[in-house]
Amino acid sequence: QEKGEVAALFTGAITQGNWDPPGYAAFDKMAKKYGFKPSFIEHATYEKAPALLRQLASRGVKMIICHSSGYSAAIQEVAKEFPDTQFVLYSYAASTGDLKNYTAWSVNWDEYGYVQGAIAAAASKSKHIAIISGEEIPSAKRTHEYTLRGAKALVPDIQMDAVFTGSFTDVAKAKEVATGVILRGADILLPSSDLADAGIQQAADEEGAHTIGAYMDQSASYPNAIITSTVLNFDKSYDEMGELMTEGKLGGTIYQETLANNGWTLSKPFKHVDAKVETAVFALMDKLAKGEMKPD
Amino acid sequence: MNSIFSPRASSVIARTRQSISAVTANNAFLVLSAFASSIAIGLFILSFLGVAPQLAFAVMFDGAFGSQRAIADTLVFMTPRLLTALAALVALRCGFFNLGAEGQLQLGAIGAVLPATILPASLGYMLLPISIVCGSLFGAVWGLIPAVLKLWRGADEIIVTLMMNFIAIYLVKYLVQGPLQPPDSDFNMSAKITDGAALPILLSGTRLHAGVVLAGVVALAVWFMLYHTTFGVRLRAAGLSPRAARLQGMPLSQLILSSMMISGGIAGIGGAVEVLGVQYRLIDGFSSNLGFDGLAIALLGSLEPLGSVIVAIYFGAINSGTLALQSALSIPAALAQIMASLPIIFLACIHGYRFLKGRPLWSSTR
Amino acid sequence: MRSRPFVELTAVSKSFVPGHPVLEDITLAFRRGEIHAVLGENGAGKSTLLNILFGMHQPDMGGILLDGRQVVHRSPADAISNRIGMVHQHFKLVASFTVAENLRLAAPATIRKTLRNDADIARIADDFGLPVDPSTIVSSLPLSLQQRVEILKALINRAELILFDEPTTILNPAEIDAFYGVLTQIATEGRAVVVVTHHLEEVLDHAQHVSVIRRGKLISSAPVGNRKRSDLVREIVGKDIDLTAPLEREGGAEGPIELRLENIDVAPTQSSSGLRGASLTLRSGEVVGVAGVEGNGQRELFEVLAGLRKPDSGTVEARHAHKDGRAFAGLVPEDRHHEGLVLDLPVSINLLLNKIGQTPYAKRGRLIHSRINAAAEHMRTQSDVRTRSIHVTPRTLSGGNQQKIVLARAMNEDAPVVIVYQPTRGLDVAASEDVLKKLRLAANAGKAVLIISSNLDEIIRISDRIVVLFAGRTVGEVTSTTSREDIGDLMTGGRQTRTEHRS
Amino acid sequence: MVFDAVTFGLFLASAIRLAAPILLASLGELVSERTGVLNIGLEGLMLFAAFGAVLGLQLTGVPYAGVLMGGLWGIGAAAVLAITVAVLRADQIVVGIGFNILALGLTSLLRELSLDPAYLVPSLRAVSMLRLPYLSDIPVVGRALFSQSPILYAGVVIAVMLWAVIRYTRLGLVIRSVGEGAGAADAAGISVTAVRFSAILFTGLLAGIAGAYLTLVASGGIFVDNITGGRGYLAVAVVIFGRWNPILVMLASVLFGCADALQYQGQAIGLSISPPLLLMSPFLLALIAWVLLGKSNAGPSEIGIPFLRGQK
Ligand SMILES: Nc1ncnc2c1ncn2[C@@H]1O[C@H](COP(=O)(O)OP(=O)(O)OP(=O)(O)O)[C@@H](O)[C@H]1O
Ligand SMILES: Nc1ncnc2c1ncn2[C@@H]1O[C@H](COP(=O)(O)OP(=O)(O)OP(=O)(O)O)[C@@H](O)[C@H]1O
Ligand SMILES: [Mg+2]
Ligand SMILES: [Mg+2]
Repeated sequence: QEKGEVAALFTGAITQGNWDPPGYAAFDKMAKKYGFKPSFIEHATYEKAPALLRQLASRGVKMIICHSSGYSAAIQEVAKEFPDTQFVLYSYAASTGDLKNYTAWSVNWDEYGYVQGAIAAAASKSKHIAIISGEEIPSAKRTHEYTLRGAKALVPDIQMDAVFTGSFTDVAKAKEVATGVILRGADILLPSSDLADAGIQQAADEEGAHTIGAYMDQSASYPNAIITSTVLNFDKSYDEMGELMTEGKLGGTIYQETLANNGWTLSKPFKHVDAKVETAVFALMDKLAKGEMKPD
Repeated sequence: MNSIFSPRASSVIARTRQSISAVTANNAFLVLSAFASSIAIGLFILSFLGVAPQLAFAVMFDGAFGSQRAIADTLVFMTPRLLTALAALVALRCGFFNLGAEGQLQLGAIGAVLPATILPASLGYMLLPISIVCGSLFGAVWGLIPAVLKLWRGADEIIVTLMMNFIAIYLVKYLVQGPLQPPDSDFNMSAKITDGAALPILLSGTRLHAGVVLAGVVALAVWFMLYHTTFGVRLRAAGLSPRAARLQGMPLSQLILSSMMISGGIAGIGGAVEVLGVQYRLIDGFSSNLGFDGLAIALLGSLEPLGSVIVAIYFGAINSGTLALQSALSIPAALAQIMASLPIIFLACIHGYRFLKGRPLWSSTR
Repeated sequence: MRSRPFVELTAVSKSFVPGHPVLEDITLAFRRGEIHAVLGENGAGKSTLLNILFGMHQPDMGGILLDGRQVVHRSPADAISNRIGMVHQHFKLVASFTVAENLRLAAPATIRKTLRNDADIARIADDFGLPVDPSTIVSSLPLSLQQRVEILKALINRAELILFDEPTTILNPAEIDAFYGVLTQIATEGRAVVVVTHHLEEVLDHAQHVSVIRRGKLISSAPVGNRKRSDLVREIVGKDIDLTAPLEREGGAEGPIELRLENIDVAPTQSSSGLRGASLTLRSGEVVGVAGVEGNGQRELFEVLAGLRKPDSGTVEARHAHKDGRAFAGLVPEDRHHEGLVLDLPVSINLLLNKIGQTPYAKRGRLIHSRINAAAEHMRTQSDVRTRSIHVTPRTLSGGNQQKIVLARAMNEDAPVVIVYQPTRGLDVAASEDVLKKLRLAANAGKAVLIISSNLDEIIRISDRIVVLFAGRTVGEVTSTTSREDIGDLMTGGRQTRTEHRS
Repeated sequence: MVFDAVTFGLFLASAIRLAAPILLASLGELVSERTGVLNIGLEGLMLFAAFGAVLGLQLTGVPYAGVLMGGLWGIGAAAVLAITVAVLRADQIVVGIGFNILALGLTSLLRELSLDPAYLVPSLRAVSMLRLPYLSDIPVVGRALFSQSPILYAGVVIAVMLWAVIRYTRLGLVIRSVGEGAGAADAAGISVTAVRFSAILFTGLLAGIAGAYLTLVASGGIFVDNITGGRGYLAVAVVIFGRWNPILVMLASVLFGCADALQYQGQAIGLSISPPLLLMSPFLLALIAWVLLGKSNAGPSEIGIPFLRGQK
């Protein structure tokens, strides 16, 4: 392991949900491939993040990857004290604050939202869809907005319910909320509340509505509900981190993860819907990828 | 008259007080063994998870006390907990069961972040005292509410303070999601505080901020207040025996109000210190149960400022030690929770058992 | 030969703290048909003895024989099933329950059936000669009736041995007579009765057997026969004390009026008549006794005098008053544990609780411990409070010593007035005598002393003037030379309209 | 969107479902508190049981076996509380706080050791709803009230039974006496320790079923860390709010459920109030109501106080 140590911080557990586990898997794969010694920290709350980052950096960890946008404040605070350590953030970052040792892989959530809105609108028979999120964080609010735009792009008179449950872990509440919106007429749900998504999937399953899986292909878990899943290409992003690190090229940049650069995609084939939905959506994605169209 | 003091508060103080009044070698041994056995159980679980206990202990100790940085971390984790413990202690010693340190701390954080982000940077280092005082005021007002409700409507303080914790937590959530969130934010948090408002770092290369000194000063002040001022004696008398205190003409309502104001104010300083010394902004979920930790610390520290300092250091060390475990050995964070909770339970049992066996000598004040 | 004992204690020893025995090698027998009195100083171990019989404490050595057979009482449940009942000094009743609920709670399964409805309970109570309304909430009953419920509990449980811990401290003279009537009745029905008391007359008048304990050791246990009061005192205290000698009165010159109450009204409550136009005056240099049956406004009178409550109407005039209007007076409240002392603060602070914020004990809000300690030490020596140090808490002191602290504080007050309420309740003979002497000396030295007590004897012994409180009114004022019977008559409303109902 | 009858029906159904775990837990807590034990550890009990229920489901595949396991885990966890609090006389609030932290850590650790990674657990209709014939066809409220989980119906029955038991039976008298005057109960030959011990176990059972409801009914068989999310604390508040009366406690938990449901329905129909403020509303509401209700909120007088024989 002469390449040194890399570490990753997760807000939850690497064995739970659909955000941390695939992230951890990609991280582990990357470390093995590039010969780093991997270590990771679960339940790294934002409160403790500065301390953790300092501990890792002062131990000589070469690269510290933070698997959530909420760590950016902590990185900006700590990175300047440890110029020899590379800090990396995955998810979303608006700026790296002129730091030479802070790099971000920022998913284009606008595009992401736009596409999932489009799928939902195209698939909806009742012209009524819903997005259910956990905590009301800036990226989620923005996603709501772009989801609605995407939906309207395909079905101008679509109705969209947007609900924040206030928790990324409360499965029961998410399920309750989902049941509520289904009974009010929504037939396509967009779960985006992390661990609590399980509740939304079940509600859809039980009430006969459909959903889109988030971040990874979840169709095996909820075959009756899921039309398709958005799949973040964690492997690609993490691999880039490893590569740039090895080459000493990390620093100061924000890499956008988009459809165009294969930063994320959709799982195929679509289920439970007409084939023309799939065609329409992929046509839209194509335009987005080619830059012929902007998500707004 | 008696109704503004809960018998359970008096009973808790009396029991906790009396068990310390006979601190013996034997007693100290039991307390130490509660901590030691908690660590031992933690290490046992680790060995079950395949980590050699010696290694784990070494990593943990190293992470808590092994270096300047480690000690600094321990102290930084200790600071807000010591402050909430002192807050709980002041209220309890006056017979008011304040379970609301959590909420008062949240308000303190709000109070500190407002001047620290809004006032002009030209105020320079004046911003720091302004922010701390403002945080402490917010906490004090939040602490006064349950006291006023109790005196005015006889509302049970346990339920009121519990509810107000939730209200405060959602208030912070609301603020960092809306009014206080700067436009280009990545997360639910306020803008960064102005440099002049930040607590100075005491030891460069560590995150040891001046808040720890502040906490120490508050602990000293609380101790002085309790044992060396008229107000302190009155407060203790009222807490232990409101009827006797009243008969000697002590103004009970005033005592309750002042002690809750002080209690809230101290918890508020706790929140301010977290904002001005650690997070540099108001951030959603910044307090992982600091308030309840504080209450437990105060009770385990026998409602004594010095005792609280010692127990708070243990809590700080467990936090930094298990953090080191996490970062060095990728041990689940759950272990920290287990190791922090066990001494609470063990110590409570020891206190209780000694009470049952009538050693030290006392029966309840009821 | 007398009957064989029902219950025996054989060589019982008990200590709570190793090396400090509370009871040493006590062997005692309790026979059916007998009232057995147990006497001793405060802290002698009387309550501990009863508690061991009732299973509240376990003896370290020795044991209990029941009809000659060895039994072990691990808990009150064991004692109850062995037909032992106990009426504790502080009643063991659920205050928020009705009388009926309390009786049902205590009754064993076999008997419970007969207690299903309140009417049955009322009938059973009547049959025992202890009538009480089963549907009343216990906390609203006067103490004497609560005690009746306790006795009923024991009787309904078919207790054959009933233990009473200081049962008469809360009763007035008439009630005491009635109480012993009940005890005698119970005993003659073939039960055994044990009574702990500090009042020797009761023993001489009503008990058949008397045992004396001093510092945990049995001094004597013999039939009362024609033993004399002074014999008992000597056995209890270990030396002679003359309890009948009048307390020396000096001066007697009429001092200025320190305190005047006029036409005070306080609304009645369930357990008290409140005050109705009560008036009295108090001059320096005199002791005024307020005699009366508890519940006739005593509590309210004390609270008004102490500034704890405002009267509904009427005036309180004090020659010396605090800034907040309270009369400037030293106070000895009725309940020393909860009102007199802060049991868990040091003796030194307790001694100076009333002055703690004043010069010279504090300066600009800051305590001056050296002065506090010096003054407290002085007071301790003066008042002969027996404690290891002024830094221990009063919780560990005996009742007599606790009372000395409360009294010392009240006297130390530069206040010209001392108001004491039931100052000797629960104190042993020597300690009571001590308290009375101190109060008399204070008056002799020029203070105005007001003593509210239901113990007529002590009032007669100490007072210059006696005011009787009945149904919230101050009825008649007499001197200490008035006969006991006449005052007793006043106390029960005898000279008032006889039709008026006792509250 | 108007708040029509259909919306109201949905709202009510939702409120009741959200109230169910709170109801069960608070009924359990009520019994403890009636014997003088303030069980802050309720949150931890629920959490342990929530985990146990899912483990039971994973082991047996039978939903009701999971519920049973939840109940048993609740009792088992409660036994720890009972030993510390009822036998060793440890301070109830301190132990409760410690216990909740312990539960958080231990369940998370146990989950990693023993549960299938949660994201692989398929959607299970763990415990299905019971649709009562005829009644559930009543317009507007029919489905809301009569198409719920059998566990909820059991909760309602338990509430009524508790009310009757506490009020009318010997057992109730004993429970109340221990909470109102432990010394008196002891002197009457009742074992305060045993009564409190059993009461805490009963609390464990109901908190266990509440935890099982949360995972097996409300979350479809999934356990995630801290899945109780403060419901235990809320249930403690509900008991006090419902003045230690099972019927009032039932109504109070529905009230909390309503406030909870309102905030989601409100968002869905586009009420433009910030979610945190809506989330805050049940607590604010409860606080205001509590203050307005005023003085007569004294609970069992022994609450929170460990029993010592011979104490004055
Ligand atoms: N629970 C206890 N723990 C420790 N010591 C005790 C306890 N109860 C009593 N004692 C000790 O036992 C001694 C005897 O107490 P006890 O209550 O039997 O006295 P008593 O004779 O009833 O006094 P009194 O006349 O004041 O009622 C006390 O002086 C005290 O030192
Ligand atoms: N735990 C204890 N440790 C030391 N002394 C005790 C303890 N409990 C009781 N005592 C002492 O035992 C003695 C007798 O106790 P008891 O309960 O009979 O009080 P008391 O003096 O009779 O008070 P009262 O009659 O007003 O209730 C008292 O002197 C009391 O101080
Ligand atoms: Mg006694
Ligand atoms: Mg006594």
